[in-house]
Amino acid sequence: MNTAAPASVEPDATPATAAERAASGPSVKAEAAGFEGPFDLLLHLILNDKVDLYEVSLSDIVDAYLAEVVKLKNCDLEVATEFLLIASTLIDLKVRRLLPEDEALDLDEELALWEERDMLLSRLLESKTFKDAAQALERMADSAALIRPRIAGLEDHFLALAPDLLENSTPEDVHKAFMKAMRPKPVTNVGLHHVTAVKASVTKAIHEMLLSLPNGGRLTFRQLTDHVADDVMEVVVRFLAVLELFKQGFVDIDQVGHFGDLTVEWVGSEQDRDAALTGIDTYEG
Amino acid sequence: MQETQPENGANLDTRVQVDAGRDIETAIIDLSDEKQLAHLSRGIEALVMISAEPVPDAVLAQALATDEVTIRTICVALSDSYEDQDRGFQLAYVAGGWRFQSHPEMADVISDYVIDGQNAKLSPAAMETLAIIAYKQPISRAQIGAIRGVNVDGVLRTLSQRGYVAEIGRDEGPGQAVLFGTTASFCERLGIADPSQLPPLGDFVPPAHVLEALEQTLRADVE
Amino acid sequence: MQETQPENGANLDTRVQVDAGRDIETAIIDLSDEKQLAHLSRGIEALVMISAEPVPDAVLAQALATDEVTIRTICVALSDSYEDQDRGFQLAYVAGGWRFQSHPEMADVISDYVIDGQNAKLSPAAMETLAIIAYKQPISRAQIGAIRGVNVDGVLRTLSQRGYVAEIGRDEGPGQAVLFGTTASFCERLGIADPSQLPPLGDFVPPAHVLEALEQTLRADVE
Repeated sequence: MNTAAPASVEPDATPATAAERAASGPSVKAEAAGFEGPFDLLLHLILNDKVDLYEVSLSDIVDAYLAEVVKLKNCDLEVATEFLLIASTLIDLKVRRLLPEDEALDLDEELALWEERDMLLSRLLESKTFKDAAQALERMADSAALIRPRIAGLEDHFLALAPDLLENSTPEDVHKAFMKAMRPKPVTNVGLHHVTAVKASVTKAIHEMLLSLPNGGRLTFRQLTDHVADDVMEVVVRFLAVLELFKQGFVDIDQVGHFGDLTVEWVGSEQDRDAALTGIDTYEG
Repeated sequence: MQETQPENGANLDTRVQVDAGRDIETAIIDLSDEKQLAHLSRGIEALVMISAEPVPDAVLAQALATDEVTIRTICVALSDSYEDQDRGFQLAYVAGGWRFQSHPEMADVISDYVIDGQNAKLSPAAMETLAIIAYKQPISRAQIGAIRGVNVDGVLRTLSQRGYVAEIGRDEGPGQAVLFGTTASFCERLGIADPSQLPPLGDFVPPAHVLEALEQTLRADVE
Repeated sequence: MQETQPENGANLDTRVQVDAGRDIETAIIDLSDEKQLAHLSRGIEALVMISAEPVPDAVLAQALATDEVTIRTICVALSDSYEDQDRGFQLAYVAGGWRFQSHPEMADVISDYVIDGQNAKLSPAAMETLAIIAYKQPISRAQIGAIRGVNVDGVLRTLSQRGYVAEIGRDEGPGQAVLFGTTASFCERLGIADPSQLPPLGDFVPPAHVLEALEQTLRADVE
């Protein structure tokens, strides 16, 4: 790994590697290159629309991801660390899957892995959310650009009335304004880029959902997350909770259209609720 | 006048602009005093016409010796009257104030006429960073970096040079990290009155099939 | 459309009422084509609204693919409609072109507003633009825009209206862009003899994007 070259950094141009040499499985190729950062890369690998989403194997992803990581050059230490952390989670997941069920890792390790996975998933979803939000903002900017403001300003005959705008200004003020226009704002570097705290817990979210989902009734995901709507992490964690319940067969998920509302329906029994709770408790320890 | 239900995604953006400033408290002003009403209407039209920047309610209220709610009410009524009369311009509430601007339907006519270097495209990286700041402000450099998973120094510099973001405070915790937020220029660029008019972030949470694909690929149990 | 039937007082009343611009030849335009008429009216309104200077008939005619007599006829009709509706603004023919301006009856309101010192400060954006011009003159609109990263039309307009900057030449390149510099009145107000007396920049090297903007061949610019 020749990634530890913290000096020369073009922060915006992190790992724009040509990826055609990626030692990837037959179905996965990071051919778009120019991705930015580890989440970008991983999202690209998993969601690459050229492959059938459900046929992407973790092995292929891990291989392609590692191939990109190996190619990282001139990347700063923090970015490299981030890539490596995620790579290690991916490898852990892969190892875990290769082990037969009864030879499972010890419980602590297992739980740690689940937690890492949840955190990775949350962050991927958060990253994807902002990616899509950025596109929407861009569309708004594009349509705003079709409109021009009036800029003509005051008519000449009123100008004589207007006080001198440069009153009390000095040559030094002009100098100061020039330097301000030229100089990028001073930056203090906190240097904790790779540390993020996921406060939200999936377990807690499942508990909450078990309480709010009516028997036989349905709620939209929007309704379920209304009270936390401005915190993406919280929304994402609720997503994970819904998925967990779905996997266990306790809820049905339905979505009309691409960006349509997601409807969640409780299809289990009352006993299932208890089972779900117990199951989750075991899952989290 | 709030009846404009967005028919589809395409029209949504225009609607946001046209309706900017509608989402505000208005008052039933004393319509019986027609003379006073006409005076205020004409005064608003004249003042906004001679201003090169959006004019805040408070400034109009002070200049015309009335209150802000009255100003807003009249501005909305004026804006509607231009729309009803199919004028080629609008009175819109953008970036914290009222301004005259060309009607979006006249985009073809004016785009041939005005060519300038405005609105150089932002890179996807800058756009994403801007979105994070817009929705999470006030936010520190480290928090933005954590969400993006990369160092954001360069992008932040670009955005603050363009005037779209600025330091809006300091974190109270140890380190007193600089906190960033969006500016009036940002709102102007997007044609909105303020950041609260951004579409809710919940709208962009990935659809179920994306979620499932991610979850499926990264699941931790045995295959 | 070109068979300019000199007016016989037909559909549109063109009697001279208020000012120049009325005293002009107008045409009977084909009012039966309402859609076309509406398109032209709205186009004129949009173009004049966003223009910093009065817009000549010929420019409007070209932008809207019609003839000057038609433009004049519609402008007069628009002007009358604002008057009939007691708007606080006018569409007036001034200095060889059409412009929106405040209604003379609103002069008191505007005078009070202008005299009120509260609005009498250069915005930081205007001050920075002025400083860039002061130190880097002669400089084109496009170059200033590239350095500031935003459209500077409005700010430039304010600065030249106030007499702090002026066109001081044309670039020799293909676009012949207008070049701006500071005026004698600018120096006078700062108490200096000429811009060379501004505090020296020393060995300050501007950031890369500024150098690039300054070195950039001036591009064809619509001034």
